[in-house]
Order: sequence, then structure tokens, then C-alpha cells
Amino acid sequence: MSDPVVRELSMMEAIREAIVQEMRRDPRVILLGEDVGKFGGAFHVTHGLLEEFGPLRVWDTPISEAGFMGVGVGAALTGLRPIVELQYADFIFCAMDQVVNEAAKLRLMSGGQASVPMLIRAPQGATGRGAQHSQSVEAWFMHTPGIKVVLPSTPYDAKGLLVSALRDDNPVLFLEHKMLYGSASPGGGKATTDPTIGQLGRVVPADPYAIPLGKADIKRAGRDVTVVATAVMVHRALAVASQLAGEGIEVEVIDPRTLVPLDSETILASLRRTHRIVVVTEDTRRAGVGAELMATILEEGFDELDAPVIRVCAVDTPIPFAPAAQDHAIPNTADILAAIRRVLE
Amino acid sequence: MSDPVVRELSMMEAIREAIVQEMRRDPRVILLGEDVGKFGGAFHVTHGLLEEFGPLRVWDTPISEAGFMGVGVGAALTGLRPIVELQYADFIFCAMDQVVNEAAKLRLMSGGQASVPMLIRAPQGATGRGAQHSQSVEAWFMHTPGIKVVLPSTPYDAKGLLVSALRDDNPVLFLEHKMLYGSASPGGGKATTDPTIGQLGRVVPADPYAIPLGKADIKRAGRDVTVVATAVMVHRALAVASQLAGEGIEVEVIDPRTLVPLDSETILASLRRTHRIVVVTEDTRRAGVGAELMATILEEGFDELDAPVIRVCAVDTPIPFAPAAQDHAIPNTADILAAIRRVLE
Amino acid sequence: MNDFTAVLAPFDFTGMEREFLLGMHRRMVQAREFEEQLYYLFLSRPMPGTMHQATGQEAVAVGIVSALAADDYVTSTHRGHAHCVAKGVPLDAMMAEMFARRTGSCRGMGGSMHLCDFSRGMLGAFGIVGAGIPIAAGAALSARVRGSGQVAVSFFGDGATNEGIFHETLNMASLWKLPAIFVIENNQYALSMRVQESSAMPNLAERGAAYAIPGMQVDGNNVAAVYQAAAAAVARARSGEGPTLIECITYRARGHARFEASGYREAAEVERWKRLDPILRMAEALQNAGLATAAELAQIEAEVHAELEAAIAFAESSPAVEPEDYLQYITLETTHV
Amino acid sequence: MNDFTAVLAPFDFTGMEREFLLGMHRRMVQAREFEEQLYYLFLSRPMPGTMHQATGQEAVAVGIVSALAADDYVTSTHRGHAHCVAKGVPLDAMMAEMFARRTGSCRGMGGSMHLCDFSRGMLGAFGIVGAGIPIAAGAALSARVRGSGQVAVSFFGDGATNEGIFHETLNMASLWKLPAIFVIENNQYALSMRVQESSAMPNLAERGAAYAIPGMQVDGNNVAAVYQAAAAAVARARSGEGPTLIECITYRARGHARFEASGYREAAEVERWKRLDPILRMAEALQNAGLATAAELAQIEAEVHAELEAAIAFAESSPAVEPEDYLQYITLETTHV
Ligand SMILES: Cc1ncc(C[n+]2csc(CCOP(=O)(O)OP(=O)(O)O)c2C)c(N)n1
Ligand SMILES: Cc1ncc(C[n+]2csc(CCOP(=O)(O)OP(=O)(O)O)c2C)c(N)n1
Ligand SMILES: [Mg+2]
Ligand SMILES: [Mg+2]
Repeated sequence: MSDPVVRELSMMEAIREAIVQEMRRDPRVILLGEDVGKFGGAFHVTHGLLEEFGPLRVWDTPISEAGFMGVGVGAALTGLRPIVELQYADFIFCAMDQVVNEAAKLRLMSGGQASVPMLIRAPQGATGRGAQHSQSVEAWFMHTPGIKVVLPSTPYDAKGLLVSALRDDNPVLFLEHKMLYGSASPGGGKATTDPTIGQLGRVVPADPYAIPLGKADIKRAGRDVTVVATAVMVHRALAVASQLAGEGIEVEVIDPRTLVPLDSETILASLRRTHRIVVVTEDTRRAGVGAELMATILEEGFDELDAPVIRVCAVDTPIPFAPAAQDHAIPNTADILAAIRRVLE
Repeated sequence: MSDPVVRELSMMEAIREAIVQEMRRDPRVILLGEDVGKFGGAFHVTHGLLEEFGPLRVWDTPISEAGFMGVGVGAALTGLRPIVELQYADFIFCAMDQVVNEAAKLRLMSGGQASVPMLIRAPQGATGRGAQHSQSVEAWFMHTPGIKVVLPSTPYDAKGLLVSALRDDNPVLFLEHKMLYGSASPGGGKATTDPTIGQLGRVVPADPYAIPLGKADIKRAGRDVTVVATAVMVHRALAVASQLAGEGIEVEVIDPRTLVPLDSETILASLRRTHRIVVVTEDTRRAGVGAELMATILEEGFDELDAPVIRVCAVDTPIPFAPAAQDHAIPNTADILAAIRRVLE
Repeated sequence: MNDFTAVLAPFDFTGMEREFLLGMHRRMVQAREFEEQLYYLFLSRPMPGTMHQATGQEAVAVGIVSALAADDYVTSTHRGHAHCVAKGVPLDAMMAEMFARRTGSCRGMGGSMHLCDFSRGMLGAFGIVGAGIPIAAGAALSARVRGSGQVAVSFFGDGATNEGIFHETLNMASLWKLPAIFVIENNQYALSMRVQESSAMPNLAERGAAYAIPGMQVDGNNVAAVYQAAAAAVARARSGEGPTLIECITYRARGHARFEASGYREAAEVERWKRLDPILRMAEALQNAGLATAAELAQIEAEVHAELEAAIAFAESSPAVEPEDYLQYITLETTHV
Repeated sequence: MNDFTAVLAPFDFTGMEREFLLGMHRRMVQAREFEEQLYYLFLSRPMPGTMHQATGQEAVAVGIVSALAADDYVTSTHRGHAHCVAKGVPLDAMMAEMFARRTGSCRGMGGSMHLCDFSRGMLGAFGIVGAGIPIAAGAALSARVRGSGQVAVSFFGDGATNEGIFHETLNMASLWKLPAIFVIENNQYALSMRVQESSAMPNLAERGAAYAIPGMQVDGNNVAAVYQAAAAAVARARSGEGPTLIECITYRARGHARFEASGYREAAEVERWKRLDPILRMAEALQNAGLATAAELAQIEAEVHAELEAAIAFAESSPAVEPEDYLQYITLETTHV
């Protein structure tokens, strides 16, 4: 047997590859979204799919988020496995009723008759485009019973998680951080980059593989303090961890990868080793992901804590336009560093 | 000076009175919503207002939640103070974009030029009508920067909080628990009741008064354990407190009344006396209000805790129809009692 | 619709078999009787939840669904009992659902506003006004993709046409020529709001033109007329010509929800519509056409009455939902990864 | 619009003063120059955020807004610079906003997609497609309630007409006869989607009929024709007759957003529309009518160019936004309770 083929891929390419491979494998998978066909998607993720799979599999929709989300629900109820793409996660609020009241509730309301195997993909995160194109929406959906939430931080994870999400029989929200795509938006401009985003997880097997939902990944092992971080914050936490290693402080960085289901066991196991924990997320603080992680840790790991958990989150604000203001509102490496030092005091 | 007039009012009557008095005082206050005029509102709250204030102040809308929410935003931006009523809080998801992306963000996006003095009223809570008419939506909006969230538990509080909410210059979401209305829905059926909901706060002054947003209320003082509860859960917590008083356990029951802004100081002051705390809310658990309260307590009161905080919340599920199932999903007095006993162990 | 007479149509049974016509009549009687029984149940004992009666609107549900095949899809509304009956959902299971029993169509998890039966293409009643519209379009799209030849019908009220989702869905369905049929049950009111107060274009069928969708307006209290319109729309849908919008003019004989007094309506109006009751009219038309005798129709009523008594007995004797039942229905364990 | 020639209108300046016409021309040149300068700024240095050019569409913004009073309201879109220029938002403040400076129209908090100026009735550009539509209706309702006589205009694209919010708002505006004007900037595309691919009824003005709203289709590259349509709509609105839907046929000369290459368009189409450039056409018409000489027009261009240079200098020399500035804008302290 020859070695499996691996290449370096950007997250955009990794997601695209997962979609293409699953669409080849399973004729029930279809795509719905604005400009996903001819144009190839606002961030190029669905480039070439219309050509390969044709208009019965790839549906260019009008600007009608609620409508095509509902179409996705109806298709999922009747034997297909739609992928619904939103151009920016902020626009999910236009389709919120179909996500929260229909997709997520139908299974229960029907007494188990219905299943809604629908994957919603949405690019999110702050990249300087102002308050209506910058939000991190995971907490709203973490609070929505009946839907799973995935938030990859690397191309490798993205491919494997997308495969699982697509094969899952429940609605899944798959949130892709624009800063991690590693590709320009064809809507204009160059790829948004962040100096802390390095080579992590860029090596991706060519064959399909599945990373189960609900399995956290220890991105760096360490004995002194646990940092739980998601998406871009994984990279910022790793940058800080490298820096602190120089001082002899070993930071363990855990990426939950999926928020629902949440692998609290991996987090608590780490806490039992380090007894100190910092949580870093890009969503806003109040009633956000950080709050839930803290509550879970408090409930299940109170006796293990040598110091209060610290959460590092975005300020409770719509994201301001000016880069200096945006950068203040979003956690940066200095914020993470300060939190780690505080929890170690 | 004669004594101020006080009467017993239901919460429905108290809210109605506050609206009427404010509409008399301030010609900028208008009403928008389905069946709010001629019919007097799905829960009778706006009964008689069309007659008194006429069609320029009371607007019966088509079933177009996103549309009339947006109309409310536009009216608020241009000199009015609209009250937008939703028939059930579950329907706010149809109008979510206007709430999250417009109402809540406009002030920041405009660099402080805009203000959106809009009050959104919505009845919520589980009353046996199935998954699409039962939700408690506060956590989604607690997580929405730029909007305040009010959740009254008594007629007295409701009147005073409504006055403040209406005079506030920011968007405010005012959530009214259907079980607390004390009135039948004219849509059919008798008033939904709960044996634990007694006479608390039914005596309401006839004159207008304002209860500031961000001021919690200690509904019962006690030295042994603090219970933070909202809406119906305040009443259930009080019932449990009475029962435990018979055993010599003194429970302090705190109703935050507003979730944004949150009066964490009153909660922490209580914790400094009792050192044990239970949080009880009707919204679902994951990334809910309970999580935020726990996180806040952990951050600011970690050293005061003699035991882990316990949250008692709804199960992470769409609310099932069957009463037995609904009652299992929602916190009841037995759940609260068990949590208090556990935190006292 | 102030001038209902404009759409009032004589009963034309051309091309319909006696069995078929009596079958439609029976379905209407079943739907009526199901809700009338419920009405008294809600009056006489504590029943869980609430319910919205479609009394007086039965011809819409039955006429439309009678033009469908068993595996075609339907989405429904808060006022959904008649659609379910028409689609053949067993009365026992429907009644058991109203009683919140384990034997209910939705295992007691849904209740009146969420009745569904996926084995019969009944994709669900929706308590969110308008929510079923795109879901039907999605089912139609799915049928197209799978090449199954199925069509999908969405029922919704006059009030629902003012939701944005109506607009978004009809546009897509037309663009893509989906095999979908959009049925407006124009019962003149959305709760207290007359259609003229809530729709700037109260002739709702004309809204189809905004999407290049043919709009038909039919006598919604004439089951044969409704059937005929539906049959034409189904043929259009199956042949790939795209969706049709059918506005059925009808009337909600009872209140909006159980016991809602409808004080906003004039007694004379209610009386006028009583004389146009779809079951009465069909009974008369069947007799006039010599297709059934009064005795035969009474026999149907008696049989349906017995069915409903049996359904209630079934529901009453069925096991209650246990408190933790629901936990198994929140998410589906996926095993095939 | 495959057959644009159907709406191509000759310039008719009847009843318009020379000053007024030159003023409109100047506004168009300002809008054009503002965006062209930005284009080069984005090419030549790191600029914050993104921008969407309305190049080729200036006559819509200027023609419509020229029919408004200073205190009338406007809501705009992601492609909003021209609307702001037309409404008289100072170029300095607009440019400073693009540079994220404290002196920007939105204090650097909004950026290109959220430009607004409440002192001039400019209620905001919205980055959510369609979001400004009900907000304009709300402003119109507010004007009615306050008896102020103001009207409100909402600009939005052809793509935006497929959002449900378009439907919900137009229905309410018509029912309530609000003093509102809905302006479709039909530039033939929503990002990559041609209007025929996204709207089942590509004649968008006809969608007004679904709400009993008069729909007009105008040559959107003819500022005088746009103005005339707007003036009629404003008169209708102020006299209480209700809203008007105006579809302006135009073309997006540049990509969807900065540097977007628009590979989905044919070069011949782009070329054809270049010859229909609204500024070129107006310049020609002014000269043909003997209202301006080439030199006078060149003078305007030179003056505008200088204004833009000044605006850029103003922006560059303005203080940057400080990291914590935004904290004061999240909520408003209410003191009057
Ligand atoms: C999104 C949403 N808004 C409001 C309601 C409350 N509501 C339930 S039924 C109804 C009236 C519906 O009118 P129509 O569509 O004409 O149907 P009908 O009740 O007449 O059958 C309203 C306002 C709801 N269930 N969902
Ligand atoms: C709700 C929403 N959906 C999608 C987008 C992404 N988007 C921005 S502009 C645009 C195209 C808009 O087309 P149109 O309304 O015709 O305006 P134009 O860009 O042509 O001026 C899209 C899809 C958005 N900003 N908001
Ligand atoms: Mg109706
Ligand atoms: Mg366009």
C-alpha cells in the first residue's frame, strides 16, 4: 500500500475538497446559496461545483435567506442533504426563524418522525467590514436546542469536520472564520491575514476522512495552565503559548472544534492536570460561549480550580469599523497573555 | 396630602396601565403590532387603546414581523418612541435581523448619531402550546450588544419597569411571562395559572412610577443561601423558600428584574452573606442566562463561594407538547428544592 | 371578499366518479366531526394545549388533497386538522395526539399545532405563520432533484400572504418551475384583521402575477370546484410547467382559536356564511345530482360519528406520555460516520 | 433589462432652472469623483474595509434626491456613497469615514457600508440587503404621526426586491398610504446574478401592482427623467395618496465590490453601457440645450476634483480613531427617568 497523499491546503480549499468528495459520494447532497454556482461563492469555496455537478445539485438562489433556508429544510425532510451557504454569518438573522423554530425543532415536534440533515455554512468573524459583516454568531446557536455547532480552526480539522457534519442526521451550523480561509474574497480585496496564523493543520490528506463531532483537540500540550480557544483564537493562544514556553511556562491549548456537542471531558481532564484555565473566544462576552464554558467548568471541575476561570471574549459591542477600535473589541494576544498571567498568579 | 391610591392589579392590567399613562404623557409613544388595535392584543394588554388614542397612535399591522419591527426602528430613529408588540416571543425570530443587525447596532454604526428608543414587548414562557409558542428568549438578547432586556415577575415591577423601559433611549426587549399575566388569552381558554403564583406584588400604585433598569430586588431576605431567579421562577423559588423556612433554612430570593443591565452588585452582596448560590431560569441551559450568571459570580465572587454555583434551567430541548413532558423540561419546585439542598451540603 | 357571489360556483361533477365524490364528502364530514368533538372535549374537560378549528373550510383541504397522490407532500398551518384528515392521517392517532398520548401522531410531542405524518407526506402543521411555505417548496425541489414526480402543496391563510417568506418562496418556486402548489385559504380574517385591512391587494390571487405565477380564485366552499382547480395545478406541476397559486374563498365559521368570541365580526356575516357551509352544499349537490340519498348521507355521518367515538376511546385508553419521553427526540444519533 | 432602449428617454428639461440642472450635474460628478478617488486610494495604499462603487448609477441617486427637501429622509444600501453625496453629506466627513478618522460622518465607527448623517435626513446605508426598506417606511410613518409633511425614500437594488422585507414593507406602506418612495436601482445584477435569474418577474416595476402601488420604470441614466419621476412621487406622497415604486434602469459600471472582476458579464454589454454613462449623457444634453459649454462643464469637474483633493487631505490630517472611542457609542445613557 502506498502512502496516503497529503498536500498543503488553505481552509477554503480543504472545505471545498470535502464538499466535492461528499457530493461525488452521495447524490443526496445539494448546494443552495447566493452566487454559489456560476460565481463560485463569495469566498470561492464552491468554485467549479456547478460545472461538475450541474444545476440540479448546485442552486444559485435569489437574495432570500429565509426562503432558501426554508427550502433547505423542506429538501432535508424529504430525502436530500442540503448544504445551505450564507455569504456572511451576520445574515443568518434574516433566516433565523427557519433555523430556530423549524430546522431545530422539527424532530422533536414530530415525535421523532422528521430528521433535518441540513448543513448551514457561514463565514464569520471580524475583518474590518463594519458591524453588519463581522459577527461571531456561535453562542446564539449553542443556545438553540436541536442544532449542532462546528467551528474549525485549521484546514485539516475543517475537512474532517465538514465530512462528519454533512453525514450527520441533524441540522449543523458550520462556522468558517474568514481570517482562516487563506483566500481572497472574490468580492474584492486580498486575503485577510493575521500574523499569528501559521502553518498549523495545513497538511491535509487527499482522501476523505471524518473527524467526529464532539471531540476536542489538544493543539499543544502543557502542564501549567489550560487555554480553551476557538477558531482564530486557537492561533493567538498558540502564539502566546510559544512565547510563554520561553519563560518556562507550559500552556496547554485545547480547541473544542465543536461547541455542540461539547467535549467537556477533554477540557476537564486537562484542568485536572493544570488546575488553571482561561477561555478565549471571539464572540461577545455576555451570555456567550465563554460563559457556557465557565459554567460547565464550574459545575464539573470546581474542586480542581486553583484560581477563578478567566474568559477572554469580545467586548459587548457591535463591531466598530475603525481597525484600531475593532482590534480593541476583539481579543488579541496581549489580552490572552494578560489573562494567563493573571490565572497563574 | 392624601394617601396615594393603590389597587390590586394583574400583570396584564399593570402593563396596560403603564402604557396608557405613558401614552397620555408623551405623544411620541405609538403602538405597532398584530391585533393590538380593534382586538386589544392577543393577551388583552392593549385593550381600549385604539379607542382612546386613535389610529395614528395605535397601528394594527399585517402579519409581517420583520416589516413592522423595521417600521418601529425607522419611527424610533425619527422622533417617535414606538412600542412593538409580538404575539408570542417565539415570533421574534421572524424579525431577528431588524432587532440584532439594525436596532441594536445603529447607535454604534452611526457613531452616536442614532438613537433607537424602541420598546419590544413579547409574551413568553411555556404554557402547553407546543414548541413554537413556548420559548423563553432572553438569552439570545442578553448576548446581543446594544439592547436591554427586562423580565418582570410581578405586576408592581412590571408597571415600574415598563415606564423606565419606555423612557429609555435604547432599544429594550420587555419579556412578559404568559403565566404571570393573570388574564385569559382572548385567543381562547382561561388564564393559565400556577399554584405557586400568589399575591406577590399585586398591589400597584395608581400613579406612574419608574423602577430603574439595572436594579435587582430582594424578594425575600435570608442568610443561608441565595437563589437568583427570574419571572415565574421567582414565585417557585419563593414557594420553596417558605417550605424551607419551616426547617429553619433561610433562603434569600433575588430577582434581577433586568438582565441587561445586570445588577451583579446586589447578587454579589448577597453571596458575601450566604456564600452559597443557586440560579433558576426558564430558558434552556446551554449558553443561557444561567451560564452568564454563573460566569459573573465566578469572576467576581469566586472566593466567596463555599460550594459550586448550581444552575437550574430548562433542559436543552424544544419544549414538548405533553404537559408531563413540558413540566419535566422546565424547572419546578422539586428541582429548585433539590438544588438548594445540594448547595447546602 | 365582500362580494363572495363573484366566485360562487355551481357544482360541476363532470368526470368525477360517485365513489370519489362520496369519499370527498366523507373526508369533509370526518374533518368537521373531528373538530366538533374536540370543541366539546375542550368544553367539558381539561384538555392539553389549544386548537384552531377549520370549521367551514373543509372543502379547501379535501378538494385540494383529493387531487394529490398518496406520496405527494403537504405543509399545513396552525389550523391544520382538516389537512391531516384529508391526507389520510388516522383519526385515532390524531385524536391521541390531542390528548397528549404516546400513540399520538407525534407521540404527544407536537399537539394540535404540529400534527404531521411523514409516512403520508404530511410534513407538518406549523405554528409560525408562513413557515410551511418554503418547506413545501423545498419538498418540491427535492422531488425534482430525485426525479420522483411528486408535487408539494402548501396551505396557508390570507394573513400569511403578508409574511416575507410568501414572497421569497413564490419567487424561487416560479424561477425554478418547482412542482409546487400554493393554496391560500382566504377565510376573510387573520385573527381580528379583515383581509382588506391587512392586504393592500385584497384580491390575493393577483399576487401571483408579481412572480409570473398563474393565480386562480375559486369557490372554496365548493369541494368539486376546489378539486378541479387543484387537478389543473397538479397537472401543470407534474408536467414541469411550474407552480400555481390558488386562492380559495372561504370562511372561518368558528372563532380564531377555541372559544375566541370573534366580536369583530357581524352576526349577519356569520349567518350568511352558514348558509354556504361546504358540507351542506355538497350534500345538497350530491342529492340534486342523484348521486346520494339523504339516508345515505346520514349513514356516512353516523359512520364518521362512530369513528370519532372510537378515536376518542382509543385516545383515552392510550398510555400517557411519560415525563422523559421527549429526551429521545431532541437529536438523532448518527451512526453512519 | 435586455432591451434597455425601451426606457431610454430623451432629456427633457422642462420646468428646470439652469442652476438646478448644473447642480444635479455637479452632484453626479462629485459622487463619481468620490468613488474614483477611492478606487485609486484602495489600489495605492492600505485602506480599511471595503467599498462598493455606484459608478454609472449616479443619476439615480441625484435625480431622486433632487426632488426632496433637506429634511426628507433617505435610507441607502451597501452601495451608498452616491446617495450620501446627493443628500449633501459633506465630502470631507465622508472621506474621513473611509479613512476611519474621528472626523468621519460616523466617527469612524461605520465605514463605507454604514455612512449616515442624521442632520441631513440620511438615516444610513445598510449592509444587510433590504434592511433599509422598512426603516424608510417607519420614517414615513413617523412623519405622518408628527404631521411634519416629510417624505422618506428608500434606495435598494434589484436583488433586494427578492427579500421578504420588500414585500412586507410595500404592503404596509400601501395599506397605510405612507409618504414613502421606493426606488429600485436596477443595475441588472445582484453580485453575479442577472435580474432575470433572480426575479421571476424581471419587470420589477410591475411588482408594485401586488400592493396596489403605482410602479414606474424610468431611464435611470437620465438624471432629468429620474428627477421628474421622483417629483411626481413626492407630490403623491405629500398629498397623502401613498407610496410609489420607481424602478430606475441603470448599470453598475464597475465590479460588485472593489476589484471584483465581474467575469460573469460580457465585455460587449459593459461597453454598450459605457456609452450610456449618465454623466456623459447629461453633459451632452446640457450642451445641446445650450445650458452649458464644454468649458463650463470642465470647470465643474476641476472644482470637484479640487474638493476631493481637499477631502482627502482633510481625512489624512484628521485624528485617527482611538482604540476605546467606540465604548461611548454602544448604549445611550438615559438621564430623563
Ligand atoms: C409568525 C407568526 N406571527 C403571528 C402568529 C400569531 N397568529 C397565529 S394565527 C394568526 C392569524 C393567521 O391568519 P391567517 O394566515 O389568515 O390564517 P387563519 O388563522 O385565518 O387560518 C396569527 C396572527 C403566529 N402564529 N406566527
Ligand atoms: C441579507 C444580505 N444577504 C446577502 C448580502 C450579500 N450581498 C451584498 S450586496 C449583494 C448583491 C445585492 O444586489 P442588489 O440588491 O441588486 O444591489 P447592487 O449590489 O446591485 O447595488 C449581496 C448578495 C447582504 N449584504 N445582505
Ligand atoms: Mg385567515
Ligand atoms: Mg443590482
